[in-house]
Amino acid sequence: MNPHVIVIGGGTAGMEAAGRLARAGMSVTLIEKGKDLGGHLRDWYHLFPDRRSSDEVLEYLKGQISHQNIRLLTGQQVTGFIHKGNEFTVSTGNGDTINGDALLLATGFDLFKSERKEEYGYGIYENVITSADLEAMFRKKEVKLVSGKKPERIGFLHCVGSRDEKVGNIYCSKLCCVTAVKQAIEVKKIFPASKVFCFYMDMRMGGALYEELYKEAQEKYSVGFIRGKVSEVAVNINNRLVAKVEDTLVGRPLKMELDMLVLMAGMEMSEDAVRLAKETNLQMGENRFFKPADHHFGTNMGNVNGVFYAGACTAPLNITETISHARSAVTEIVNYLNTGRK
Amino acid sequence: MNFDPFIIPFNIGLYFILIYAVVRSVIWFRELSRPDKLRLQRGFFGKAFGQSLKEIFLESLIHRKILKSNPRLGYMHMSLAFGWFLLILFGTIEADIFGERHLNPPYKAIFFKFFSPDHGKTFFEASYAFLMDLILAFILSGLVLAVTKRFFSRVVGMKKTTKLKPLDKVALTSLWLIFPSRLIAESLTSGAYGTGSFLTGNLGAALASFLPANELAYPFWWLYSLSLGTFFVLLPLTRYLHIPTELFLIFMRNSGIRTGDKPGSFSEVEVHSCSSCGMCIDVCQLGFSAGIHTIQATYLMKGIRNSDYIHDIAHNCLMCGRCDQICPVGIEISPIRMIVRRIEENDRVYENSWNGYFRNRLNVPAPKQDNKPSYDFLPAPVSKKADVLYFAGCMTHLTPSIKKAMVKILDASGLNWSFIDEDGGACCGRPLMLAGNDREARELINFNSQLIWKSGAHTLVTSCPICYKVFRESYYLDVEVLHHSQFIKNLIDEGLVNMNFLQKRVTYHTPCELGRRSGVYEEPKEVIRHVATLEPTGYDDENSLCCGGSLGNIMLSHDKRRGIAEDVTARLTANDPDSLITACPLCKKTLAQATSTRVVDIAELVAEAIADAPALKKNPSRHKKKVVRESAASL
Amino acid sequence: MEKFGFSLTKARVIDYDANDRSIVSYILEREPSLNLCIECGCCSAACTTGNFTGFSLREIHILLKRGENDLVRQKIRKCMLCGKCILVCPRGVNTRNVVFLAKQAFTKNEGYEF
Amino acid sequence: MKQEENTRVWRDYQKEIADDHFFYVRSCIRQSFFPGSEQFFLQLMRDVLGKDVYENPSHTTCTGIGYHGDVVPFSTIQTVVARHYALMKESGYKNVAVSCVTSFGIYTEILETWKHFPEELEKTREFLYKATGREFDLPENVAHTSDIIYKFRDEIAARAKYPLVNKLTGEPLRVVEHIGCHYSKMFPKYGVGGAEFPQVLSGMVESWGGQIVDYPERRHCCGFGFRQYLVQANRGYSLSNTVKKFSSMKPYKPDLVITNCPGCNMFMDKWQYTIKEMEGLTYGENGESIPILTYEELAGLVMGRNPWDLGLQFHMVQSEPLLRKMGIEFDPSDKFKTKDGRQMPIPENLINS
Repeated sequence: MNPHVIVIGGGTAGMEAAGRLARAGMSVTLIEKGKDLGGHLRDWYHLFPDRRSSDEVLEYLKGQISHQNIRLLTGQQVTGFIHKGNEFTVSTGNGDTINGDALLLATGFDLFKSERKEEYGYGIYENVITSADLEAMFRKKEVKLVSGKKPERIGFLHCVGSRDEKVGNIYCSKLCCVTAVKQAIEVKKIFPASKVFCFYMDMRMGGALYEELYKEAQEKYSVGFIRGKVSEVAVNINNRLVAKVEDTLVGRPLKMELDMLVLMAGMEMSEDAVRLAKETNLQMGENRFFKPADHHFGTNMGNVNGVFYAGACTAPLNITETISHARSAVTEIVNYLNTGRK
Repeated sequence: MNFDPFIIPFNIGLYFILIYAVVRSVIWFRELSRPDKLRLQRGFFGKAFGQSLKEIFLESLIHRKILKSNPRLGYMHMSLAFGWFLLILFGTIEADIFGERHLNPPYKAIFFKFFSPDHGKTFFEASYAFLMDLILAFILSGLVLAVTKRFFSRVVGMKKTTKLKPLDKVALTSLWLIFPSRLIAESLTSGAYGTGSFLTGNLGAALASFLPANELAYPFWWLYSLSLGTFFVLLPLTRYLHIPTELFLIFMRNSGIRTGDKPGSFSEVEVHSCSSCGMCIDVCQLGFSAGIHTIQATYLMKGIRNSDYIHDIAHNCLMCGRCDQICPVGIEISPIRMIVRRIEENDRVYENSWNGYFRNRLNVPAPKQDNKPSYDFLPAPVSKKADVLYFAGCMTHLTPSIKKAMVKILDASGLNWSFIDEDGGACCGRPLMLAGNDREARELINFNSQLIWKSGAHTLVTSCPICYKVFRESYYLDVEVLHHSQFIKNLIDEGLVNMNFLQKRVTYHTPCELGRRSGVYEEPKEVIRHVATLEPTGYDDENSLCCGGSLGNIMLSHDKRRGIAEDVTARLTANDPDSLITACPLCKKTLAQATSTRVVDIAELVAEAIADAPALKKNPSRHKKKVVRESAASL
Repeated sequence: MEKFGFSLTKARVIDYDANDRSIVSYILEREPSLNLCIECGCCSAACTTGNFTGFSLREIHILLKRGENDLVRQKIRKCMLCGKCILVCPRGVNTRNVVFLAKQAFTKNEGYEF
Repeated sequence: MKQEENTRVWRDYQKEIADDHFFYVRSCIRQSFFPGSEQFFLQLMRDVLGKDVYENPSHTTCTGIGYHGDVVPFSTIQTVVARHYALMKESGYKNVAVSCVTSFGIYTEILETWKHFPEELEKTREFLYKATGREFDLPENVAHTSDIIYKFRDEIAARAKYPLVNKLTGEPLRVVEHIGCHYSKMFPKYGVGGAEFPQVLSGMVESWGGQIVDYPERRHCCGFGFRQYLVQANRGYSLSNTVKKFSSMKPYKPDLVITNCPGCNMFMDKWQYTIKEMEGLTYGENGESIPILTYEELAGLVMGRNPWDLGLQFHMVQSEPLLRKMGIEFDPSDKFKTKDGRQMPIPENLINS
């Protein structure tokens, strides 16, 4: 009977890993707390850097998990697991338990709750939205202000909830810069007459074709970039948002009215994963992501033998990196199972 | 019978154009500056008169310059110009010999066949008719070429030809109608009377065989006269005004008048002498390397003639001088373009009076006097005493390898030299002038001049041709200005530095500002031959290519500059040399970005070749030989 | 006002919406490459005038984009148009043409004596 | 601003305020700027609400202004505050009620310092003992007097004679509330509603029928800024802050400003005069200036006290226009008369009079 792997988390990493494991001859149980698979991918509209539709990647992943060796358990919340000998017993919300020879955690991430940065008025002032809200608007093909009018000036605020001591996330969430530039281009395409600004501390456009996207945003869509972290947002008498920032390259404060402000919320370890980690003493790094056994050759393993990690539960990763990380997890698991599970 | 109504349009046209030409010439003459007037008078009666006649014959009629560079285009122009001249000349003689009276009115000569249809029976008359037919055939052959050129310019070896205005098209068709209508008219008349030579006679006979030749001839005589008349009347509004104007231009130029940097009647004559022949289009690199086809010299001239908005045309040009070189009429294009650049952008440059007949002239209002200096932050100039000064210039500061090489060479020379802008002095002022800001440039020129005067040096060496040109032409210096290639050549001649021969095959790119703009072609090549084997590139001396990085063009985008540079390096390194040598830091930086071949300045090549042991102990002797200062096309 | 022994300090805030950006739009129409500026300051480092004074083309680009025209009008005259900044600009911005057009824009706007 | 949302934010900052047995610590400057306010607070608590508010006569200033003005070293101010706790201990009280926001900032800052750096606490105990021979305990509850008024705002609303409604138009008065920065910006958990959307003053205004104005510079500093103001060379900065704040609230046409700190009240009040003299600018309707009231004065007006007993005439900006709007009768003749009817000299350039 071929070994049985339990994959927790049905997002990009989980689906890719499950598909690969099944094809490697393993029997797989994929447990997803949501009612359907895809994780955050379902919320995105277009993906950087080439702005292809996210549905295409979702189709690919769906193709991966349509395999007889895979058993899907959706709508089930994992409450914990017991590790005795080489066996794992995973218990879920409605009480039933699943045994497996190896455990793959692909619990992904949560977006930082932007309301925690009160000074930006998310949830308090109209038209202050997060990048996820904007993606949802793109998907619904209905980007507009609460008043229904067309926005003339849109601001993107980088580093919301990341690189920020006050909210306990000093790490950089790596993908918000490129997401902001991508969204800036998409918004400008929808409202050609609008003017789009990005308020940044550093433009971290390190991935493949990111800098080209940045240049395209400047060249074709004349997106403006202002170096300075917005300190607070208010609303003026004609109900327009007023952002206060220091234009650090000029060394003077700047006040600007905006119709719409998009907060680029950073990635955090998902709360459920944190709870699970605490209960099953899986070590977490200072940034609350799973602590890899080794930063170079052991990012898929942690401190518990037989428990593997894949995707954004170890660090902020983009879709490409998540998929490759899932594939490396599968090789680690197959290797672990074939060599006597040490 | 010596009158017929059909000659009226011809007469109107002829007398109109003659009067117009005279009046126009008087206006142009009156507006010449005093010295230019004297030069012109001396030119008419001095040695220059013969030279002008020779040039009119060779250039205006034969179009020798076009023949040399593009035979088919040259033949077309020659046939039309020279052929028509011969037609008029021999027509007058024909009327004079065979007509009733000696001095006949012009229409008699032109329509001689009509007024003496049966002429041509005797042997002498027949041979003369044969000559007339020969000339007519000669013109018609050119005409055929002209028509094909209009539609398939490749036929005459031209990639692009000028786009024409509607009025130009009407004048062109009337010009094209003149000679065919003469041919048919003469043929029909000959056919009716059985006269005419090999062309008109045979064609006439053939037509007469199935057509009522005599009745049919009359309308063609009308067509002949009408087309001549329209052509003459429309001439001033079209580019064909260049025919009379060019004659006037040749006289003015040969008597020593130059464009200078202020508009005046000479520049206006030049602008109207442009025949829009389109030769400047093919040589322009913005055309064939950057896909910009709206700024070439012919459009600049046409823009000025029609007082269009030509700010962009004036500024979007590399100022490389290739079109100056090839213009068959010899118009000083770059100086005229500089005049337009100096005109304040917001002033109406030219009023359009009498809507075209008496074209406006370029007027440059006095620049708004703004006595606030721009560069008062420059410190009081102070410089070390030295015999030889080295001015690196802004661009050389960005190519430290040239700077290092020059320091090594200057040290090796053993001369008492000082590096006056070592920690980045003020700009030489030429980029400002190229953008039309002469007043600001003057401030920098004064600053640098004091720096140079105070050093008491006798020689100023600069490694940048852009600085070299402005030092020689716009600075009032009592020092000898040398480009570093000239300076190195002197060192070699005087044995102050000796170098071992590098086994390298190299090609040399002549920077525009050094070659065409300053006339320095040989010294750099001699220095190179001294150190490496120099191979020709096909783009040597006068027709060298511009690297694309020119400061002359303030508008050109980065990718277009790169496109030009890639095109140029591809051509200059076709024979895969070890390195591409140039003598300008800007050319080096621009070309180096566009090719994998090593691009090196002359100074670097020489520095590489300098034997490390100092050739001589410190030799304080001054320079013995003066460099002959070459005449340069003033800019 | 001497009466109080001190005066009201002028606000240093750049009020983006109250500023007039006609100068920068005049420039951008003719030289769109200004949009590519990432304000890295390489041009200011290479600047000939920058060698003598605090003239910084990077700062001028930003001030123009923010509409702080009064600050730029006097400063921009210090440029010698020598073109070094174009050669070093990593983004290929035609910085020399920006200065040239800015000077033009300032002369064309009535009321702005130059 | 979505109303229900910011109350959600407020719920995260629940603050436990004692309801009786207060050890009252006065403000050193409020007595001179707005003597009526503290008087009204004590009279309200003791006579109207029947609370036990003890004021030890030998308690001193907390030296806050000196500390922020870099005159008083940190250890000195810790010892002064410790002495007050000692007095409190001796008089058997556990809840301290601080009258001034700057002091409130000092008290909370020192409590936090002692929590994070216990050695500072030990040092202070030693200093106090050496200086005065006294021992002290930490207070169980630290409340600002505006917290207390906020806690009993409904009792005041029940006794309201003049609600915050504009009698001429019938609409609720538009009120700008300005919270002293040292109230909650330094330690959000010590303020009712946290730092961004504090509720302590807006809670009172809303329960007394007024309407809160949310303008962009709502959280901006009033202009006091200690070193900005105390050093004449910097005074221009202090003034420019207040100008920025008023020009931002002007479009909303506020009827009055309510503050809970003497510094804010004094500056927003006095600087309006200076701006009018210096720049000729006024921010109220038709050329008038905006009256600046403390929360006690406003509570007193709402409960129908005589405006002159509350000391409104001591402000730079006179509040007669406001009184007319609220329909409060007042006798202009005895505005500057003492309790026993003697006429005091009338100050010249009062605004809005």
